[in-house]
Amino acid sequence: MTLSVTLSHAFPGFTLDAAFEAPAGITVLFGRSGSGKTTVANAVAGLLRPDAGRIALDDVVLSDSARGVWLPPHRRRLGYIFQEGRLFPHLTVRQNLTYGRRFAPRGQRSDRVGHVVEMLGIGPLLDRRPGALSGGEKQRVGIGRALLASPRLILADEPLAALDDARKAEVLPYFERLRDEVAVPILYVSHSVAEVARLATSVVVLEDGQVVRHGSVRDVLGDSSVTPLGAREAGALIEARVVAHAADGLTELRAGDISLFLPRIAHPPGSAVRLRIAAHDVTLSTVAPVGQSALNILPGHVTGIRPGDGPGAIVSLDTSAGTILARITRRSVATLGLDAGMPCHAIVKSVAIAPQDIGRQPGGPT
Amino acid sequence: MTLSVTLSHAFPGFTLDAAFEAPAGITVLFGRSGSGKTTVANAVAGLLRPDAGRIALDDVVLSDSARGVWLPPHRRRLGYIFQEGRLFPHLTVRQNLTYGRRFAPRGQRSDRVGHVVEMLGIGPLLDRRPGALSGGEKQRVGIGRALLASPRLILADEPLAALDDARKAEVLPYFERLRDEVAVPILYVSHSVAEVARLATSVVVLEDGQVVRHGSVRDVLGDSSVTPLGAREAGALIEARVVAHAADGLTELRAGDISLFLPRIAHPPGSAVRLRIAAHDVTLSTVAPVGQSALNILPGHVTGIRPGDGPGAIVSLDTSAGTILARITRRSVATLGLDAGMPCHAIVKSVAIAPQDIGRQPGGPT
Amino acid sequence: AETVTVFAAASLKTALDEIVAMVEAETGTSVLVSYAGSSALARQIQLGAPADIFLSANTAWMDVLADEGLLEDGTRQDLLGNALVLIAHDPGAAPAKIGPAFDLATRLGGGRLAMALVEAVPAGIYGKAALECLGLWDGIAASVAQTDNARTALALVATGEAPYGIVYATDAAAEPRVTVVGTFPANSHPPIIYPVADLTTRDLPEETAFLDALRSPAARQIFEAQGFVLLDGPG
Amino acid sequence: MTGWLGPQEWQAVALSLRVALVAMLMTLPLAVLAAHALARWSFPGKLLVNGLVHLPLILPPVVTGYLLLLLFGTQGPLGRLLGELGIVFAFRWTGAALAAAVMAFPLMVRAIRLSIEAVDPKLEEAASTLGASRPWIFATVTLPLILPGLVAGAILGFAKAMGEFGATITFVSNIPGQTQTLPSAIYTFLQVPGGEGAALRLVAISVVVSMAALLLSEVIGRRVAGRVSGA
Amino acid sequence: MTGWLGPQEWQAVALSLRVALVAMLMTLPLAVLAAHALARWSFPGKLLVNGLVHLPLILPPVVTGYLLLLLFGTQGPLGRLLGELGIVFAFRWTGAALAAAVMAFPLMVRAIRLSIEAVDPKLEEAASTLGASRPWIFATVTLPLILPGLVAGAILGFAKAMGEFGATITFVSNIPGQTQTLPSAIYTFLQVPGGEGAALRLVAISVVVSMAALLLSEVIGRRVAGRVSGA
Ligand SMILES: Nc1ncnc2c1ncn2[C@@H]1O[C@H](COP(=O)(O)OP(=O)(O)OP(=O)(O)O)[C@@H](O)[C@H]1O
Ligand SMILES: Nc1ncnc2c1ncn2[C@@H]1O[C@H](COP(=O)(O)OP(=O)(O)OP(=O)(O)O)[C@@H](O)[C@H]1O
Ligand code: MOO
Ligand SMILES: [Mg+2]
Ligand SMILES: [Mg+2]
Repeated sequence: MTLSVTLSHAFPGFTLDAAFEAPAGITVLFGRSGSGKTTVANAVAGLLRPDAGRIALDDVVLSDSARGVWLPPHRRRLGYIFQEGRLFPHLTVRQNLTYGRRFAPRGQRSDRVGHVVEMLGIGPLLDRRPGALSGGEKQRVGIGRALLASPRLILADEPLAALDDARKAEVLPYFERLRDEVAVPILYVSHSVAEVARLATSVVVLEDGQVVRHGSVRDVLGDSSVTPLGAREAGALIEARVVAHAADGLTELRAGDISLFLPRIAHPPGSAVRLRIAAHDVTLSTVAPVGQSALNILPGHVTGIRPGDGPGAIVSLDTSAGTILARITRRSVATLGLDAGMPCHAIVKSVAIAPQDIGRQPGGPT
Repeated sequence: MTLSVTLSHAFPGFTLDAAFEAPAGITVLFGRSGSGKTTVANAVAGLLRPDAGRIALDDVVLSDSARGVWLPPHRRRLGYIFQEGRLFPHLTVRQNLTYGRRFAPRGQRSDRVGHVVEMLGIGPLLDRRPGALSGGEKQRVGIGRALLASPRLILADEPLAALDDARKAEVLPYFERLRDEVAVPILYVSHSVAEVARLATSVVVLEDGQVVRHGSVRDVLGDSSVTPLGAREAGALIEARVVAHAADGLTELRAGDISLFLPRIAHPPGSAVRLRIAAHDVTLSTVAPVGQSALNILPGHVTGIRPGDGPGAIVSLDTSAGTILARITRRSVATLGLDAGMPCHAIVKSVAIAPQDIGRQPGGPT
Repeated sequence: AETVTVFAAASLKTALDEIVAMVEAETGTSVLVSYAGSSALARQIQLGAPADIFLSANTAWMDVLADEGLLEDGTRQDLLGNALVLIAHDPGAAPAKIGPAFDLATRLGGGRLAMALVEAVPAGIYGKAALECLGLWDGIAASVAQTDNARTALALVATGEAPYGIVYATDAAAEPRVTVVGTFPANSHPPIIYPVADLTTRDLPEETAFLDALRSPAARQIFEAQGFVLLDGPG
Repeated sequence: MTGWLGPQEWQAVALSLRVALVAMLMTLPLAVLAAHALARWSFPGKLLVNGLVHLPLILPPVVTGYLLLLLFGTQGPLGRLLGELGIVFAFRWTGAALAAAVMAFPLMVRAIRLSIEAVDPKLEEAASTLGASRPWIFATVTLPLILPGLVAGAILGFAKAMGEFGATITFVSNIPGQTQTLPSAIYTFLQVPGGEGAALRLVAISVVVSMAALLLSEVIGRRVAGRVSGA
Repeated sequence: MTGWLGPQEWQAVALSLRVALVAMLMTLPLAVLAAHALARWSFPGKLLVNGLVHLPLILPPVVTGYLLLLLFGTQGPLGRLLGELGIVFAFRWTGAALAAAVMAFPLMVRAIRLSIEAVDPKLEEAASTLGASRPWIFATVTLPLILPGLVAGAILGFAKAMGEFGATITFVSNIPGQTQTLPSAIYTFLQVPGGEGAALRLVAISVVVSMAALLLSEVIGRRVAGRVSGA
């Protein structure tokens, strides 16, 4: 299923003019505060009637100003995780969670209540009312409520913003599973590159109400020439296959003909995974490194060097595992005498790859 | 000024029992969702009357259940940045911002309105009402409103959660400046270790309403034995002095007798800065490394190796710059034959030190 | 000249308004009339109302004021008399002589008999007394619809909600939608009397002038045109 | 009249309670509908409807009663129509209830409307994204959230119905046991010299009953409000 | 009476307007205070105060008028006291305003109280942390947020005051130019045969005036609500 969006809407002082397609999987809406992310989500949900535009989910037209089509929100069957919670104050947490259940077609009703409750850690809250929940607790209930409505499209507006890292790590896989198993398209508003890298199938970057970049996550994150996300956030996505889990807690992966070692990940041997290697975590060496602790050494040769505005430069390296980006200082580029075509080793510490940067490879088309 | 807090309060199903001191500077309240952070802030603000306890700001007692002292919130003169905004819907952004001004003693009224507005990027919003602001815009106005009340204590409950990285980077220095110049104690609730490392003078870690760890930021973050923050977040704080800004955009620092190179930082030569070097960004080498891009090499010798639960181990290294922590795999520990007393080099990439991990050294006592 | 304030039963409004206009035109004295229920007016006078003259629709409330010494000695007079009539909504209702033999219950045929409150409002009190005196009350007591004043009873009959009603002759005369079936014998109920008196609040020549004007031939004409009878006797 | 209250007075008390309760309960749904329409919908003639709703408040009760008589009397157009359906108001306690309901209506609508306007539309939006249709949203989100206003409106309506007199006596007159409500009985006593004592006894009963209702509404209101704020 | 309305009727119209306006304006602050106390404070005797506030709604207006006469008449304890301060209600237009105010009071309090209960206490808390004292919070946060309720309360009060009759005529009688309000005038016309036409004209005026006020309140209410929701 693909969500296609063409929108224009003007608020006094702000104009939104966006068109993009969100293929199956997770499309992250990325952009600064006030760039129009929530406005897009509201239009998709039918809470905002845009001045003009067309929104369709495959061939189900949700709205089309040209043809006067307008499906009311309750017939769009989507799950909206609101930026500001919007829990029903008069219902218990349990009643909030199951509010959308009865509207789902009988066959599609989610039987995952217990599962979602456990994943979100809200079991002890079930009989309380939202009024006295903590900020993060509210947000978790809001996530659960949307997920349990068995939606055919999920709108998630910064769903993890108020959550601590540990809780984030627990909730993220659930979105992955939704993406892969239920094949529900997810429009996901986020500020966090880690979340983008981990979850996104494609990325839409908004700036002042305009789409400034739009493409697959690999293109957007791996492209060193555009840094809508800031140079710090450049990085490469590597596709690999799990080979084995060693006894000392490391997992061996194979990407191309290179072996990579990571702290144990949950995926079984044979499964395809995706990892993001942030450019700033890669050290380059002109000689084969010896006597040092980093376990992952990827030989390759330099394909490009793009100096940045500051003291840094992004070096692209062609390896058998794919393109690797390394962000190093221009001073090092000079000292090492790096140049296109030169052979070079990328050194990556096992532990530098953060758990939330490792995800299952999305099943859908990218 | 020191804030001392002793509190106990029971909600049905949740008991808070916390005692800590927050010295001048920024004390970060750290803990999982629902651990009691907001409850503590509310008690300090006087919005919650705890079952028992004493809260004092130096010798000004804000509340003392034993002596029946209770200063009403409006006489506590603090600036509370709420987790959920709480902007006045009937006032314009400008009126929201200046709401607290008139209550500040005449001499202490902030004349920084223009400055705060500019820093928060809310200039174009001044004449609007909060109702139609975006999530991040609301949060920024909430920050401005609290700062402009000229408070003698700031309570910041996840003030940056809804902000994008770029905006965060603009707002963080302001908290630093408040910490150092105005000497206002700041109680800062956060989930982000980067924020903790950058800002904190001391850290209070809450778990289920109990203080499980409390101390200076260096102790809490640098202690490899406790990982309330998760092993990933271990790291050492290094104190250094700015030596020079080189033409190629790098800044040279001196820590002990070791030179460190970082992408240009804003602090002038001679100033004392603090940097956090995350343990997972440190590579160890038993031989002096050659031909590689990392510019910072810190020779030292191993003082301890603490294996973790998983495949990792944290190696402490004594260097002339101070203690450095490195998180490497146990496999590398074995391969390299690391042992206490062994000489060893820590390798740190210049760019691996994130800008938000570099802060001015707090002026106050730590 | 001073302004004279008259407290008068509301049922006298039409006639009194004309007389007041006349007095004002002739003497230049200005007269203000406050119309309300006799009970309300009497209570207000008891509690210090600035009224100079009281015109009541019954004697009971005037007696109360007299007992409390609120009347100027020798000024109380029985000013007007009225008669009680049985009215019907149906224009073709046969006239009847109202006496002990009158079969009111059959006439009602299950419909309601509209009357003012039989325990409280003069028109109702007189009506009940008359029906009791004629031995008709018990037969129709359950059919009586009581209203807060005679005017509303008249309205019930005028609109046809109630087929019959008992009202003052003065009311019936002014309402074309009702037909008078018969008049109750004057001896079947206590005399219907509207007493008037000067109150002790002030002592102005204009008060006496107004009281005299009430008995002037012009006033008599006005009262009689409304169906009242001008009584001669002092109270 | 012997004893503290005669049988006729007790009848009036019982009737008043019945009239006020029925008036309040029958009006409540209509008041909710009107309040919702005025608060949230826009439709042609909205101002007119708003005016009509307030009319009984503006008009002297006697006029309202007279208009009711013209409309709902056995001879009136609506009265005739309803009469054929077997619904008769004239000279029945149902008429007293109708009069009380009409008089209480504007008060109820106002209270409920204020509550509806205070409900955050964002919550209703949230419900719609979860698949709830408008009526369902109303029943499961709006209605529970306006319960305090509903209770307030109901108690205002009940109190007004207990005290209503002018419109009632004009419309359905005063037939002991059928349309003689407490206020009619009180009025009766006040008309005759020396009736104050008896009137006072009835006033006392009226006050006690209404205060009990008021107390009940406060308790319900507090419980409802407590539930919503989640304490 | 010649012309559409006689001078006496115009007097009644003018007086009613004055009475309703004064009653509404004088009562508003007191109603806000009472509503705030009932919504937010807890104090001994709160239930009693709540009962007292509602009393004029529960009692038949005639009884209320009679009680006012007993209390505030020239012979009444409060009337005597205030009389020495030069404040006289008995048989003055001020008395009509007092009666209207008393009758309108419960309606205003209810509307305002509902609005106050709908204000999020978290906003008031936020103001207190910024240094605002209780009265200041009330003036700068609570009051602006309850403006819709205030407007609703005011219009209810005004409409009630325009329509009030029973208590007024019982308390201050029906003296043209001094205490004869529109409803009293309407009543007197209805007491005599053939007065319906004149009564109807006055009813029409009453309706027009009240509808104009209603319209104004809707406009104000909408503007106020729009401001708060930030559109
Ligand atoms: N109803 C409205 N009237 C006027 N301006 C509006 C309205 N709603 C939103 N805006 C403006 O439109 C812009 C985009 O808002 P939107 O909520 O989509 O931002 P966002 O990208 O979600 O930001 P954030 O990350 O801060 O939530 C903002 O500048 C906002 O102030
Ligand atoms: N009024 C209350 N009644 C009952 N329980 C409460 C109340 N207020 C808070 N709690 C509970 O107390 C615990 C601590 O809440 P608190 O808001 O302090 O958490 P927090 O640390 O701020 O969490 P978060 O990061 O999610 O905002 C939570 O489990 C919450 O549900
Ligand atoms: O004038 Mo009366 O007292 O209404 O019958
Ligand atoms: Mg947003
Ligand atoms: Mg919190």
